[in-house]
Amino acid sequence: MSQTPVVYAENLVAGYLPGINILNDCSLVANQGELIGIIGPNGAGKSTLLKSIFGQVNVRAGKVWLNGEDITNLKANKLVSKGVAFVPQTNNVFPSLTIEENLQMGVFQTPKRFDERFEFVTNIFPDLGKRRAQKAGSLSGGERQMVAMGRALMIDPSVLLLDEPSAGLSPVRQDEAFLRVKEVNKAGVTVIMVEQNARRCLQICDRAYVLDQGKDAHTGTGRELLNDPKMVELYLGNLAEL
Amino acid sequence: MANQISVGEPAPGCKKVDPILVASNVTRQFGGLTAVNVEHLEIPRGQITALIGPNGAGKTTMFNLLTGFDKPNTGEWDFDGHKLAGVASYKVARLGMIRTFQLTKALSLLTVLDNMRLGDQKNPGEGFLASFLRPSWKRHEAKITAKADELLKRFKLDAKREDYAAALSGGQRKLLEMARALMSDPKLVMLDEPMAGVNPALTQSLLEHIKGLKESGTTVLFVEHDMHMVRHISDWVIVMAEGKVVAEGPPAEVMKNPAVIDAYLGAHANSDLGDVTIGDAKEGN
Amino acid sequence: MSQLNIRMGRKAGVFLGLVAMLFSLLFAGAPAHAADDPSTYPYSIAGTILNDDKEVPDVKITATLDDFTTSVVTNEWGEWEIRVPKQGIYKVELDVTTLPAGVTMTDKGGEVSEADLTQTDFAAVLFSLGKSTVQAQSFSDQLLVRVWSGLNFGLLLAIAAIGISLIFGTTGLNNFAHGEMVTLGALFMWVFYQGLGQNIIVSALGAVAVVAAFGWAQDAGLWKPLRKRRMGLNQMMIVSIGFSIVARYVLLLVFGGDTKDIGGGGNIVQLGPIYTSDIALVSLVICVIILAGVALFLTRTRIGKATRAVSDNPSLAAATGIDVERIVRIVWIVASALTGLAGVLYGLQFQANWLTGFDILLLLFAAVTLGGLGTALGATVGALIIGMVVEVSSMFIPNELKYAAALVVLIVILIVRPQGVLGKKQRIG
Amino acid sequence: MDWLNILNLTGGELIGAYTAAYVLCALGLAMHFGFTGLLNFGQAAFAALGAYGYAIATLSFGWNMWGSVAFGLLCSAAFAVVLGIPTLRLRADYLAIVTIAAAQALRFAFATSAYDEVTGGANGLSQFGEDFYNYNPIPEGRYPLGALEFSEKELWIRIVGWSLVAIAALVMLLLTRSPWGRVLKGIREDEDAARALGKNVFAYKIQSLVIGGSIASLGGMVFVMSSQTNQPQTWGTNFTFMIWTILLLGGAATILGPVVGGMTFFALLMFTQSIMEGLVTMGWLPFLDIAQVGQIRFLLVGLVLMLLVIFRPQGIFGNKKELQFNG
Repeated sequence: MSQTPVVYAENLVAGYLPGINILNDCSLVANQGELIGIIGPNGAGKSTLLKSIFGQVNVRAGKVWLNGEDITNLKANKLVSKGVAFVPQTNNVFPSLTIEENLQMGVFQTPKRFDERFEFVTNIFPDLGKRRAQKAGSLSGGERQMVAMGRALMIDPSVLLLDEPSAGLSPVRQDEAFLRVKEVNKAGVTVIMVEQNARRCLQICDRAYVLDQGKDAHTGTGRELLNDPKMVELYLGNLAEL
Repeated sequence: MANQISVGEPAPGCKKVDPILVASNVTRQFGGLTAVNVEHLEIPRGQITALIGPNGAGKTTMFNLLTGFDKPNTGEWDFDGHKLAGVASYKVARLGMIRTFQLTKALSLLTVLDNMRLGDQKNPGEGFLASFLRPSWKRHEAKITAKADELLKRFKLDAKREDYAAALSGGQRKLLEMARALMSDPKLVMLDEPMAGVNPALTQSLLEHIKGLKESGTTVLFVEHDMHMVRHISDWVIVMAEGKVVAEGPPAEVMKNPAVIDAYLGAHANSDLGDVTIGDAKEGN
Repeated sequence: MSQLNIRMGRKAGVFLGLVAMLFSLLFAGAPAHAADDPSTYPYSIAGTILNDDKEVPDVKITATLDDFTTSVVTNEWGEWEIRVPKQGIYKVELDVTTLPAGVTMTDKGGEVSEADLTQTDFAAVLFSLGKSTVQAQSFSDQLLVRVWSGLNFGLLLAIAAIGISLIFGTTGLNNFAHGEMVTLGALFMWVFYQGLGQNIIVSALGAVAVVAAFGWAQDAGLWKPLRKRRMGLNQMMIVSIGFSIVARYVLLLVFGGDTKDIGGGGNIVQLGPIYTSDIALVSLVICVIILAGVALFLTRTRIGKATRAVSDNPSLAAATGIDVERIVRIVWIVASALTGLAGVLYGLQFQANWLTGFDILLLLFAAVTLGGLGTALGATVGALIIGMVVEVSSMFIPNELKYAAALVVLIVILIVRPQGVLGKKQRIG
Repeated sequence: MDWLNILNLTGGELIGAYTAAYVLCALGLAMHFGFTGLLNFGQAAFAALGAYGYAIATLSFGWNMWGSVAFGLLCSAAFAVVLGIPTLRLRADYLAIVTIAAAQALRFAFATSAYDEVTGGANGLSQFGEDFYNYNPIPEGRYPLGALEFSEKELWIRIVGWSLVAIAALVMLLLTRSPWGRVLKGIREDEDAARALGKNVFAYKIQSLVIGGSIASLGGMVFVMSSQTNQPQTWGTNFTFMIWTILLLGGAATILGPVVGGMTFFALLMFTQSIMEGLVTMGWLPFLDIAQVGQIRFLLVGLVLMLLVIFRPQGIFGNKKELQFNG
């Protein structure tokens, strides 16, 4: 690849408890404009991979590069000013703030850009513009997910990290969430998303990494993996053969 | 295919030949989200039952509800002839339904041995007045200490007997928590992710312990993500997704169930999001 | 009792103002008095006997502690002073037989009082003579007076309680040293206004600035390092208790144990059946303006919104790009300034000493807990409830129990609704 | 400076009746906080109830010593139950605020003139110790003890006070080493785990609150018995925080800790006070007068409390691993 990847996570080793590594030598590349999926069974280390890119888990070995710059273990507010946005899986809105205030927090470091970014975000999520004065705490799970994504987009990120955007949503809402993600990506934002719903994720993403026990076990385009019979085996073990 | 566990064909909520726990209409809502919505569920006595499902399926919430650590919005359940809805968690434990926790709750600043002794439920010395009369509990204490030592040996923790539980590794704490749960000879042991964080070297012995429980007549219900473990030891598998029971059956069969594959790999596999726009998704599904 | 009089009737107000002024004179002229007195005892108890604004001479006053007893009679200005050899709580009794004919105590049993010299070297003792000004009022008038006082006191409490609430919301700390910031505000108001003779507005601003600086220093020197060590919240709470004791006794050493009269009582203003002072009115207006200002700050400004965001979810705030430590620092400064202002206004209306803030600390906690921990609106509502309970309850129960009534209300509400009146359930843990 | 006198005074504090009273209260608090994890900031109320219960039973009911002691204990036990039922289910810092509020409210109630005839109002109660001193087997006279000298009454209250400390420590030792004490520690570590093992957490917490409160109420009785005066202002929050300092100084989850912590605390306090008074008299501290030295004493209490929690939360005797603040 001639072009410098937007995000390059190189052989990461990371974990929460001393002595226990969740990630073991895990790598990931995201190029400009790509929609990258991270899938794998529970406990494979998907969220941990995302959090170690965003400096929320201490990286014990390996490096994270952003456009060629070393951002390993950088603090969250530094990463935000470098254009990395992160949407956690749960508790991802400020419930006592209105939708508009939530979005304002997104541009906390550059308040002057609010109007311009607000327009961009409400183009993708028109509902947020219509209901700007509503408290985020009164929203449903799907609506909160929109607010959270909208807030992350406010900084005009060069890369957006999403931790299970479909979690806790009804099937219809899940589909809507995926399509929104696709739309955000089409607007030019590089997206790295962790997903539980592997099939949906694979349908929309350009490339995906399949994690197994803290390692990147497979990678390929979404379509290739979608039709790969090994996927079922990975998720459900060898159970089906018994 | 016939099995000895369910009455008739396995299906979500099917009747069991000899259930130890029968739950009906259990629902629990957090805000607007329905975390658990189980119409009917029976756990077979004397068997090892696995409760599986993707993240957020409501497995741990179900555990919390059944053991009195959380209060349901609706629902009733019956454990071994006792109505349990609304019963305090400690009373549930006293009836012989002992649980462990996903994040281990080893009592860090007690020794391993004291952790074990605390698992006993019949110690007269735990009464306030009796605690002054050492003779009244001395013999019982010796008895349960012997029992604790035996269990610690079985779980290969005997060398750590005098250490603070805080000094154990994550996997050892899991073992300690399980061993502690066995101190009171429970009828039903409920293990919440017993393998999470356990060193692979210990995995095999943990599996053996669980199998051993069944041999000694204890019913086991466990939540687990590790499918290898589920395959190895369970007699029956219950699959939850989005708060509901979506499939049940012997492990070999249940994994062929399309509902289970959907639950794990994502629903609506027949439509393709790559081809639809937002408007379609809203109306079409 | 004394705090109440000033707001209750003209006579009582003037009476108290005079007495208080006299005390400050007494203090300033302490060496002269000591020279008059052959005794060189280090501790003294003093007061002035007035009946209907007129001094009463030749009244016998006796102070007793264990086997020590001494008596004096009031001089022609009604003043008396007893010097005593050791610390302790003295029983002080006025000999009713020495009162002029027709003069009686206001309350039955009011001739016995006490002087607490355990912490200080000077104590003032008041005896109230003549008809009570309260009994003449009808029930509804009394209620109105009480509600007015409750509103006034509640608003004052609200300003300080918002300070506690902001700090709790952003850092999780139950700060037991908060009362000392109230004291600091009041005492520095005294320094600037009475001591340095500055104009009242300059003095108030100066005192608020001192407390704000203290808040900044506290966070920079103590709390931030402890947060960095990831100290548990309960542990920090105990540190704040220690800090409160240290701060309180430093204030005692620096300012002495006497009660400072800061505003001189102000001018009396009548609103229907309510007698109040211009200071109280202005204070009330300031409180309302400040509360509105805080509300605007929290809902309209970028920093205010970020403060609410940090209270909601600090880790998400950090992930959004907010510098959480900077917000916390700003919160400490703003909260301290508010609390200092509460101290200034309190001191102007009710006088102040080194224990002023400590005495109302639990009322502040009660207000914050009552409204729901960590929300500014909750703290305001809680403070108004507490202010009302304190003032209105004293119509029905003995005056000394009015603070107790507020605390009992706190306990009862926590039993019924642990999350507080406006609190959210998830905060209970 | 009179070093002999300073050492005498310091030594006197080691075995003083007040020291014994505080140690008893600290032992009770060790039961609450050290062994059960309860953040009780109202220990002064338990002591006050012991003191007032005794004095009121003697003076108002005319009961003898045994009846009065029983009544004092009963009052503090009742307080523990009434306070515990609503608050022990709430988060730890709620208990802290409720206990401190209840203690203050109680003190206001004792000090008010409304119940003057029973409580003595702001003046408190005095001369209720006749029956207690009737039990004194020591004949009248002055008794030297090393460099110190005591009257028969002073000796008697010290003997009784420290005997009570010994008995309370023994009881606590038996309790905490028993399976009952093990359950308490289990609750301190993790309430949910204890529940999952079938322990009635609430009942154990109430028991702990009552036992610790009863020990503190004995402390309150010893405290007022040495001077036979019981005044409401004694039982302020400073009293409670002094007990916390003693407990944290010695080590919260130990039995010996509160005992040695209390002795060390008062000996140190007296020692520094005497030295400072000496320096003031010699004119070395021109900015202080004698009265202020007494104030610095309290300042030091606060400072010690802060520094202990920050730098040595386990105290002198505590095992660092054994003490943790939950939260």
